[in-house]
This record gives sequence, structure tokens and C-alpha cells, in this order.
Amino acid sequence: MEAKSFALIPEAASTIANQVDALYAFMILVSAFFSLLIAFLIIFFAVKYRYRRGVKPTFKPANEHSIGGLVLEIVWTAIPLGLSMIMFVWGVSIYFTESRPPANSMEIYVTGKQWMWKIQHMEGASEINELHIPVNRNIKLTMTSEDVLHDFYVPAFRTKADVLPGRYTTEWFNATKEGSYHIFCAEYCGTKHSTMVGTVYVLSEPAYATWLAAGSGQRSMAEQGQALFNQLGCGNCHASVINNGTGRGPNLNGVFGSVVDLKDAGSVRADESYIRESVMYPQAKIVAGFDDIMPTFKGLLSDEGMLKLIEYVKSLGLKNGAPNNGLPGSGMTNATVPAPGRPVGSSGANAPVVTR
Amino acid sequence: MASHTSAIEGHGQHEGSHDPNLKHHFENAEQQKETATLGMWAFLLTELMFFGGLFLAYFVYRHWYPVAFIDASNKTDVLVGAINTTVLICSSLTMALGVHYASKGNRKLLVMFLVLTLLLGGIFLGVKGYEYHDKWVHHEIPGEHFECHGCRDAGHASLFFSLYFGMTGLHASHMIIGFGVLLVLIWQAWKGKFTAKWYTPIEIFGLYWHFVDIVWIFLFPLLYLIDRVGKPLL
Amino acid sequence: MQAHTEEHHIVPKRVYALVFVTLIILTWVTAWVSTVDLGRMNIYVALSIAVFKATLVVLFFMHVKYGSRLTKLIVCSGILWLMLLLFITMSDIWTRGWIGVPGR
Amino acid sequence: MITATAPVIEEKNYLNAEHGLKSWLLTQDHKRIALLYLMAVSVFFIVGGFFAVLIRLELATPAGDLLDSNTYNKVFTMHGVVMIFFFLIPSIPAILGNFLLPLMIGAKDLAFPRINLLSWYVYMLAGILGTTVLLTGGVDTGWTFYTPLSSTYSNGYVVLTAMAAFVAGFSSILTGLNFIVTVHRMRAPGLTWFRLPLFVWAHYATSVVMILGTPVIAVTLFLLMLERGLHIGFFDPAYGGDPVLFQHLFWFYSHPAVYIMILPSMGVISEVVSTFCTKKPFGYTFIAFSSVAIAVFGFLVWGHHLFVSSQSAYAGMVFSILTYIVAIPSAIKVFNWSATMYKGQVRLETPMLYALGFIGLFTIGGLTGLFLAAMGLNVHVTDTYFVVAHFHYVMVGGGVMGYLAGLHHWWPKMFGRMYSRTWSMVAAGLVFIGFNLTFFPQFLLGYMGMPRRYHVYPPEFQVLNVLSSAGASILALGFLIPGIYLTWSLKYGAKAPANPWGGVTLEWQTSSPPPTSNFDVTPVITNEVYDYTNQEVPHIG
Ligand code: HEA
Ligand code: HEA
Ligand code: HEC
Ligand code: CUA
Ligand SMILES: [Cu+2]
Repeated sequence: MEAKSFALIPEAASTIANQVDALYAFMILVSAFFSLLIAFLIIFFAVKYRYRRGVKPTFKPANEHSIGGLVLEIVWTAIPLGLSMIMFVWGVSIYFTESRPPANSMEIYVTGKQWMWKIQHMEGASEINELHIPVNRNIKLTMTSEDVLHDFYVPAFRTKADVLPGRYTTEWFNATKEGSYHIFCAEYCGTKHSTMVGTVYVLSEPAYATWLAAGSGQRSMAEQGQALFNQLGCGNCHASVINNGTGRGPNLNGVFGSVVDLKDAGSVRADESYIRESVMYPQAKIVAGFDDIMPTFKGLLSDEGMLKLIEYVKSLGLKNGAPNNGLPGSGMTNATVPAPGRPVGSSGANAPVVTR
Repeated sequence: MASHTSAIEGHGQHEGSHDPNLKHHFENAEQQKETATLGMWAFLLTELMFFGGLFLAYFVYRHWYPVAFIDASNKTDVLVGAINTTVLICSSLTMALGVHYASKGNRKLLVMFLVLTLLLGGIFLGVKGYEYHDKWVHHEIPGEHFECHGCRDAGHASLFFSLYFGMTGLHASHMIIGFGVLLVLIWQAWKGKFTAKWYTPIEIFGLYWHFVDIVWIFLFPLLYLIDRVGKPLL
Repeated sequence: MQAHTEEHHIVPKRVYALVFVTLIILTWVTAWVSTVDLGRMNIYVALSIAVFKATLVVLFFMHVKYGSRLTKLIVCSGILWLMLLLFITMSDIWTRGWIGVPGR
Repeated sequence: MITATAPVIEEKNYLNAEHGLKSWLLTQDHKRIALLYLMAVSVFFIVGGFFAVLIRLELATPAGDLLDSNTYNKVFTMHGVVMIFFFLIPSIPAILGNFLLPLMIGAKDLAFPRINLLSWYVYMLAGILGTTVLLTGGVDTGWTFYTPLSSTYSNGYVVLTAMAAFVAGFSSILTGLNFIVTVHRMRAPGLTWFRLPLFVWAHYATSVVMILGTPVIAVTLFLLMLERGLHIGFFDPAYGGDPVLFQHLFWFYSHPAVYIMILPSMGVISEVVSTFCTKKPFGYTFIAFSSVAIAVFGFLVWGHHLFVSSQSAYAGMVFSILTYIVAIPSAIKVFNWSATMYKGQVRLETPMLYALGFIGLFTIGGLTGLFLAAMGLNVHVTDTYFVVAHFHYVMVGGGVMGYLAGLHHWWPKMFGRMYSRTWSMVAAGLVFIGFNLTFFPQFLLGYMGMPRRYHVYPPEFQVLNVLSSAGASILALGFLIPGIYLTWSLKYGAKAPANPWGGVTLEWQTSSPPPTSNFDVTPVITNEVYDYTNQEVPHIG
């Protein structure tokens, strides 16, 4: 990392960073205005109206019951309210941008663990406490933890998100400047929290290609997932790839991103958390038309293994269609995710969708 | 909120100062009694929020794991639960009657109903103990040895039982505290401490006891009665 | 303040009896209803009955019906606060994943 | 100015009415209980401050050279736990509130004197539990106790610490209960709601938060203890439990709790500003209702601590807008205090200096709260030093400054002695300067991206950290001096008159220190609140 000179604002190296800085500047202006106003008023009044022995105030000051008083109260309620609504809308709009990864994002998996970051690229490369990414590409991180809460924070990108055990969270960014930047764990996670740090290397496209090539020879995540799938005997029931789903379990082709009807009630959108739950707690949600015979794989599978399986299931293309040959790495699956609140699928628009 | 000043107006002197139960910092018995009642209500507000946290956890997990909750809940014994609910409601009635006779200054009936309340409360706790024992025998206590035979979603059933023990345990501990206070009150009532003019402790204890009853009125359906379709009640 | 005189209102024993009988009947009704297939309505029916029972206890056994305005206010604010806790948190639970991305 | 020892014959007052340890430990007099609290709370402030000193020493260099990481984590955890649960929450309510509430409403005591004493014992029990943890090895969960770190992975005494906070909560509930009932039932004849001093309004609002919020943290900690101690899982992801549910429950209390910490201070400021401007607070009703509004709406915004925790974005949006709305009543107060000074007769005595410090620092702290409430910005600065700076500005710049203002304002009333005017002004200045030097650089650090709870940090953050540590030493001095001259005044201070500052609320109409029964005759109130028409401005110094 090159030595940085003393600065008050960290490098702005993502598309979102400038937006955040702009809001920050606006808030500073508003705050400076009010702080200086208040400071000026109290000092000015303290001097101007300081107590002088024997001098009584000459005329009755206005109070809240006078019209002037009421107008004042209204004014100093309305102006802050108006300003704060601007802040609210502005803040929310940035937040929603930060929450919705663009459809064409390149996917990377992150596993937090006391006290390190394990990063897996779709192409198969994996790294620890380092993240190599190409510049000017939308990157989407799908993250989970093996133990406690962590938080993946890159100040230069102005973004972070908690990393939780037992479920998945998402963070995305688009780095705009080549260089290296801090990764911090920003959620307190025990003894060595402050050393759970790393570096993001933002590389030019060619440099990134070179870096990837150096790590090649690795099988892609989906391929590794497929190996696991076979090793664990999932295919005995989900013979999806082989005979297109005549096994005892449902056809997994294209399950990912679809809305699955459940036996008991309602339906659920098959996202990462659902696939995970299906494997760890298969009885929690039973697919309509099937029996609850799937065994749990809890304890047989590491969190990283789980991610590989998920990536494999993701790669299985569209329902009832041919596999999309997405191997290796079908970063596009996300496009099939339905619009918020309006799940698509056979179950109809009214069925409640259970998500976590 | 209406001010209470009218109640005090014109009382410069301590008119009730001969009442041995009147504390020095109150103007009169009326003020003292209202103060105590208000205090108890405020306390019950606190109690409500205390249980609230558990109810919240219950609703979240039931929402997520309906199957686990159905199966785990079906392991409880409705009949025992319903009988215990009945017992508790009876104790609420006897408590209410106790307050009623206290207000009439009827010492004998007051003592009798308080004793009945105590007995019913005791039965409730006894039955609860029996149920806990049953759960213990069946390894249905969350932790290392937890089992949930025949539960479809055994992995999440543990949460149900955590809540079951958390909620009923907290409820039972309130019963036990009530039990202790009740013993004291019975003794005092027996000694003739309460009169038709002053029976505030009985009255505010009644509020507490009914509150505990209300908590159970919710716990019963939430813990015992999830989807028992096709299962016999008796 | 009117409430003062009402505070000493003595509830007739007949009212207690009536409330008591209703409570007992509802206990067994709610137990029975749980064996009927109501699908998702199960919890709503059970809770409605429980709310009704609790209301009876509060109004009559706890004398709130005859109590002061302040007592009523306290009871209502208690319920309101509990609902705030439950509903606001559930609103998070219900809307998780609406964006369509895990953890958002 | 401070003359020789006081006259030999003293009037009977609550201090000399009875003697002996027993007369203190079994007292039911709210004034004596207030002093019991004063002693205990002061001890915990010193303990918490000691930990703060360790934190700042460690952070003066980027490397983890003074403490090892485990110790550092324990230090900031105990700093947070002690400062919040054992210092700031009980500080103003249990000391000044306890002392003044009955006096201000013309009552002989609180509604339930025995429960009041009980609350002190409960607090002491909690304190003993907490101290046990301190002495036996500490706890390293952070004051927020997030699961599953606290329930499964922490290597400290989590159950005992949770128990301490749990028990302390009950002491706070008992205090709140007592205040609410007292304000409703014990007011002197003629003292209507809109004749109540603003201090009383603020404490009433605080009490509402105490009795409605505290039980929720109690049950949350109870569940945590079950999970940690007995492996009965409630939040454990291993069983499908939700760690974010813990956070909801925790902040349902702990956000309103920040208003437990600031509302009483705001009450103090209203009194002090009014007294030293010899003027009814501008917008009395607005200030009164804004306290209640803060208490009520304060319950709707807890989710602003969860913006990056995987809470739903839509829920977050609702929490964000509600957070902005709850900021407005605070703004109303700040403007009304400033307006009170307009055409007043402003006297810059020590309490007033602290009050002005409060207004300025709370404004900065509150405004930076708005930064945090803006979701998009929060994502960047949450869990960084920006948050640390924000809450020290409101809690130290606001809460502690308000507490010091109150302590200096009512010290003569409580002990019947004056303290050194010069020294108290010097201290006020040092606190103000030291405070800003300590915590302003932390805003910058936070935006630079330095995460909180970091024991070692990258070298580029060092300059600002050194400034902060330097400030902290000035601040420590600023807090040390009052400790000395206030203690000194107890024996050597000049005797205080009944009404040294020219206040018009009821407590100034009884002697200093007040008699055990507060007033010789029950006061009957006939005039409006803050009626200065007949009040002469006393000459001081
Ligand atoms: C006394 C304690 C106190 C007080 C009063 C406040 C007051 C406020 N707080 Fe703060 N807060 C804390 C103590 C406090 N806070 C603590 C301890 C934490 C961190 C806990 C932890 O994680 O360890 C925290 C964290 C915290 C967060 C979460 C940060 C994070 O972890 O990501 C947020 C986010 O919204 C927030 C917001 C606010 C707001 C909007 C106010 C508002 O109430 C402020 C209102 C005041 C003003 C606005 C100033 C006066 C107004 C004017 C002069 C007029 C101009 C006004 C406008 C333009 C609107 N606070
Ligand atoms: C009321 C609350 C309160 C108060 C008053 C303070 C006071 C101070 N705090 Fe703290 N702080 C918190 C609440 C508070 N803090 C909380 C909740 C956290 C979060 C914890 C967590 O992350 O879990 C925190 C965290 C925190 C951190 C971040 C740690 C980290 O994230 O790694 C830092 C770092 O600088 C800090 C510094 C200070 C300093 C320098 C003071 C100074 O103001 C202290 C000055 C006081 C003294 C130095 C005492 C000296 C006084 C005397 C010696 C008087 C003698 C008296 C007599 C003789 C009678 N605090
Ligand atoms: C004994 C047979 C069996 C085995 C082995 C098995 N499954 Fe299943 N699986 C099922 C059945 C039956 C269902 C449908 C009922 C249900 O939801 O539990 C199912 C459902 C699923 C679903 C949800 C599908 C949907 O349409 O929503 C996924 C994903 C899944 N399994 C993945 C796996 C993986 C990965 C493995 C291996 C690690 C595996 N399964 C092993 C029988 C099996
Ligand atoms: Cu991982 Cu902090
Ligand atoms: Cu908050």
C-alpha cells in the first residue's frame, strides 16, 4: 500500500463513493450552519444581555403565547423538518442503490471466520484476506460466516455489510480506480477483531486476466460443487442432470431463483438461503408433491462446501429447460430473481413468500 | 390528564393522621390507596413488556418454522394444559371474590378465598412440575441431548421448546412469587389486619394475580394448541 | 374527579359468575377448535379467543371497567407498546428479501 | 469568598437530623437516598473513566503495545457497560431527580420511600456483580452483547455481566415507577401539570421510557443468560435462531435508553438557563411536550442501529424517517433555550457555563446523529469512530455536561455549602476544551474509515488518534478538579443561602439543606410557573 499523506476523506474508489461524499458534504453544510448559528446566538445573547446590577430589562420579551412566539416555534420546527426530509430521501436513494446489485454483476463468495476472510472466485481461485478484482466491473459478494457476526468493509468503496452465520448477505460495488485498499472487519467479532483486515487489489482488465490465469488449473466453483453433489449422493434422489428429474427428489434444474410451491402452505423464492436451508434443514419446507424423506446434511458440509453446492445448483439453468451450460460460473442467474414483493411462478401472485 | 388537586383542596391538616396505616408523607388514606394502585398498574405495564420480548421471539420463529412448531406443539398434552388453564381461571375467580369480601370487611370469607387461591395456584404449579418432568424424560429439553421424536423439522423444534420453557418458566416463577406473597397476606388477613376501609394490599395483589392469569390465557393457545387437526382432544 | 366515587364500586357477584363461566367455556372451546382444520386461520382464531378472555379479566376481575381514566390509559398504553414491539419487528421479518437479494 | 468554617449552631436539616451509619443505610428519606446514589455513581464514573484512560493510552500508537488484544476488548466493554448502566443512566434521575422531584412538587417524599431505598440496594447488588466481573477477569462482548459472540464464543464472564445489567435494570424500573406515581399523586395543592417545572416534565418522560423499555432489555439479557448458561438456544443460528432478533430486542430498549440519558440533562438545562436568565423559559409548553414526544417517538426508531445488519431495507427506510422525526423535538428544545436568553439577564455562573457547553455540544452530537440516520451514509460510517464520536458528543457533551450543570446548580441546596467559583469555572473551561479535542478528531477518523473496537490500526490514522489522546488527558484533568473542590466544599465551603441563584421553583423556597420533611408547611401554589416578577437577582462572588 502506498503511503498516504494526511487526508480527511478516504480515497473515493467506487461508483457509490462520490454519491456518499456528496451527501456527506451536504450534511456538513447544514450542520455547520446550525452549529454556528446556535453558537453565535448563545454567545451574542450572553454578552448583549449580560446581567448588570440594578438594570432591569426594559421591555417585556416576546413569549410563546404571542403571535410572534408561535410563528417562531412553527418556523424552527418546519425548517429542520424540511431539511431532514431531504436527508432522508437522499440517504434512502443511495442505500437502495447499494442494496440492488446490477444484474450483470460478477459473483464472488466470501466466508468470514474468526479472524480471517476467505474469498472464492467462481473460476475456482480462492484467496485469504486478499481480494483481486477487475476495475470498472460490477462485483457482487455473497457472504456468510462460520462462527460469529463479521462485517466486510472497504472504506474506499464506502460500503459494508454484516456477515452472519447460517445465512447469506450481499454487498456490491464497482471499483473505479486501480490500486489497493483496506478491507476491515467492522463488526466486533472477538479477540482479534482488529486484525481481521485485508486488502482489495483493483486491477486493470488485462492484469486481472493474468492474475486469474496464474491461479488456473483450479476447477471452477460449480465444478467443485458438482463433485460434492456426487460425493454426497445427492444425485441418488435428485438425478436432475442425468435424467432430468425422475428421482425421488425434485428436479433441481432451474430451481434457483424460481418460486417453489410448498406442501403445507405458501411458497418460497429459491435463493441462496433457501438452498442452504433445504440441505441443512430439509424438513423445514417441503416441496409440494414430495415426501419429507431428504436427510439433513448438517454437520457433513462446511460453509464453503455449501457455497460450492449452491453455485452448482445455480448453474443448473432454467426449469424444465436444458441446462444452460453455465459451467463454469453462471453469473447471470440473478436476472431471474423476480421483482420485490411480486413473486413470479405457478403459485400466483397472492401466495405469501417466506424469506429470511 | 385531569389533575387530582381537587382531592386535596382544603385539606391543610392531616385528617386521617390517626389511621395507623397512613404513611407520614400522604395527606389522607384516599391518596395513599390511589398511589398504591397506580404503582401496581405501572408495575404491570413493566411486566407486560417483560413477557413481550418472549412473545416477539415466539411470533418470529413460528412465522419461519410453522412445521416445526406444529409438530413440537403437538407433543404437549392439551388435556393437561386445558385442565391447568381451568384451575388458573378458578384461582382468578377465588381471588376476585377474596377482594370482594375484603371490601365488605368479611374476614372469614376473605381468608377462605385467599386459601382457595393458594391451593389452586399450588395445583397449577404441581401440574406444571409434572409436565416438566415429562419433558425431561422425553429429552425434550433444548441442549445437547435434545430429541424430538417424530417431528418433521426436528432441527428447528428446539426453538419451540426453548420458548416453551422460557415462557412457562417465567410464568411459573411469577406464580411462585405470588404464592409467597399470598402466604403473607393470608397470615395478615387472619390476624385481622385488613378492614373494609383499608385492604389495599389485597386489592393490588389481586391485580398481580389476574395479570399472571392473563399471561397464561395467551400461553395456553400459543404453546398447546397449534394445529391439532385430526387429533383427539381427550 | 368522578372516578373517586366509582373506584369503590363493588362488582356484583353475579357478574363474577358470568365472567367465570364464559372463561371456562372459552377455554374448552379454544382447545376444541384447534382440532378443526382451519389452515392458516388457526392462530387467528386462537388469539382472538385469548384476547376476548383477557379483556374479560381486565375489565371485570381487575375492575378496569369501573376504574379511573388514568387506569384505562395505562392499560391501553401497555397494549399499544406491546404492539409496537411486535409489529415493528415483524415488519422487518415480513419484508426481508423483498429486494430479492439475500440479506437486504 | 470562601470564609472560615460555618457557624456552630446549625438548623436541623436532613443531613444532621440523625447520625450513624444505620441512619443512612436504612433511611427512607429521598434526599439521603440521593446522596447514597451520588457516592455509588461517582465511584463508577471513576472506574469507567479509568478504563477510558486505558483506551486512549493504548490508541496513542497504532500497534497494540500497551494491552494485549484480549485485555483491550475487555477494557472497552467494561468502559461501555460501567458508563452506561452504572453511571449515566442512574446519574441524573437517581441523584438529582431523587433529591429534587419531591421538593419541586412540594411533596414530603416520593410515593414509595421504601421502594426507593430498595432501588439503591438493587443497584448496589448489580454493582457488586459488575465489580466481581471486573476483578475476576472481565468480559469482552462489547456493551451491546451481540449474539452469537456473547452466547457461544466469548471467553469472558458473560452471564455474570448480563446479570449485573439485568439487576441494574430493575433498579432503574423501580426509580421510574416511583417518579411516575409521585408526579401523578403527590403534587402540592394548586400545582397543576402546566405549573410543573420542566425538570419534572423531563423526569416524567424519562420514567415512561424506564418502565416501558427496561423490561425488554431485562428479558433479552435473561434469554442470553439461558442461552449461554444452559444452552437453551433462542438466537443461535445453529438451531435456525436469528441473531438479528437479539439486536431488535436489545435496541428496543437501548435506543430509548439514550433518551433516558439525555432527557434528564435537558431538564437540568431548562432549569439552569431559566434561572440564570431570570426569565421564564421561552416556549414552556413546547419544551414540556417535546420531552414527552421524545420519550414516545423514541420507541419507534431502534432499527437505525441495524442498517447493515441484514435487516430488511424497507424496515430500515421506516426506521430512518422516524429517526428524523424524533430529532425535531430536540431541535425545538435547542432553539427555545437560545431564545430564552434573548433579552434575559444573563449571568455566566458555573452552572450556566456548563449549560451553554451542553447546548453547543449536544447540537453537534445531535446533528451528527442525523448523518447516521441517513441510510446511505450510515453504511459507510456505522461501526467506525464516527459513531463513537457521535455518542460521546451526546453522552459526554450532553449527558455529562448536563449532570455537571445540575450538580453545580443544586450543590448548595444539597449540602448547604458553596464551592469555589474560580476553580469551578476553570474546570468548566478545561472540560469544554479537552472534550472537543478528544472527540472531534474521532469524527474525522470515522469518515476516514477507522473501525471502532480496534486495538491496532493502520498508521495513517495515528495523527488524529494522538490528538484525541491528548485531549483526553485535558478532559481527565477537567473532571478531576471538580472532584477536588466539591469534596473540599463539604467541609470548608461558605454556607449557602436558601436561594443562592435566585431560582423560583419550589426547592429554593425551603432552607439549604432542606429539613427532613422538606417543607415546614405544605406549600400551596397560586402563581404561574417561573414567575420572576418578585424575584431579586442575588449577588454572587
Ligand atoms: C444520550 C445519548 C444519545 C442521544 C441523545 C442520541 C441522539 C440521536 N442519535 Fe444516537 N447514539 C447513541 C446515543 C445517543 N444518540 C449511542 C450510545 C449510539 C451507539 C451505540 C453503539 O452502537 O454502541 C448511537 C448511535 C446512533 C445511530 C446508529 C449508528 C450506527 O451504529 O450505525 C444513529 C442512526 O441513526 C443515531 C442517531 C441519532 C439521532 C438522529 C439522534 C437525535 O435524537 C438527535 C437530535 C438532536 C439534534 C438534531 C440537534 C439539535 C438540533 C438543531 C440544532 C436544529 C437543526 C436540526 C435539524 C436540521 C433536524 N445514533
Ligand atoms: C456515559 C457514557 C460514556 C462516557 C462518560 C464516556 C467517556 C469517555 N470515553 Fe467512552 N464509550 C462509551 C460511553 C462513555 N464514554 C460507550 C458506551 C462506548 C462503547 C463501548 C463498546 O464499544 O462496547 C465507549 C467507547 C469509547 C471508545 C472507543 C473504544 C473502541 O471502540 O475501541 C473510546 C476511545 O477513545 C472512548 C473514550 C472515552 C473517553 C476519553 C472518555 C472521557 O470522557 C472519560 C473521562 C473521565 C475520566 C478520565 C475520569 C477521570 C475523573 C476523575 C479521575 C475524577 C476524580 C474524581 C474524584 C476524586 C471524586 N470511549
Ligand atoms: C433421500 C433422498 C434425497 C437426497 C439424498 C437428497 N435430497 Fe434433496 N430433496 C429430496 C426430496 C424428497 C426433496 C423434496 C422435499 C423437500 O423439500 O424436502 C428434496 C428437496 C431438495 C431441494 C429443494 C428443491 C426445490 O425444488 O425447492 C434442494 C435444493 C435439494 N433437495 C438439494 C439437495 C442436495 C444439495 C443434496 C445433497 C447434498 C440432496 N438434496 C440430497 C430428496 C433427497
Ligand atoms: Cu470479524 Cu470483526
Ligand atoms: Cu439509537
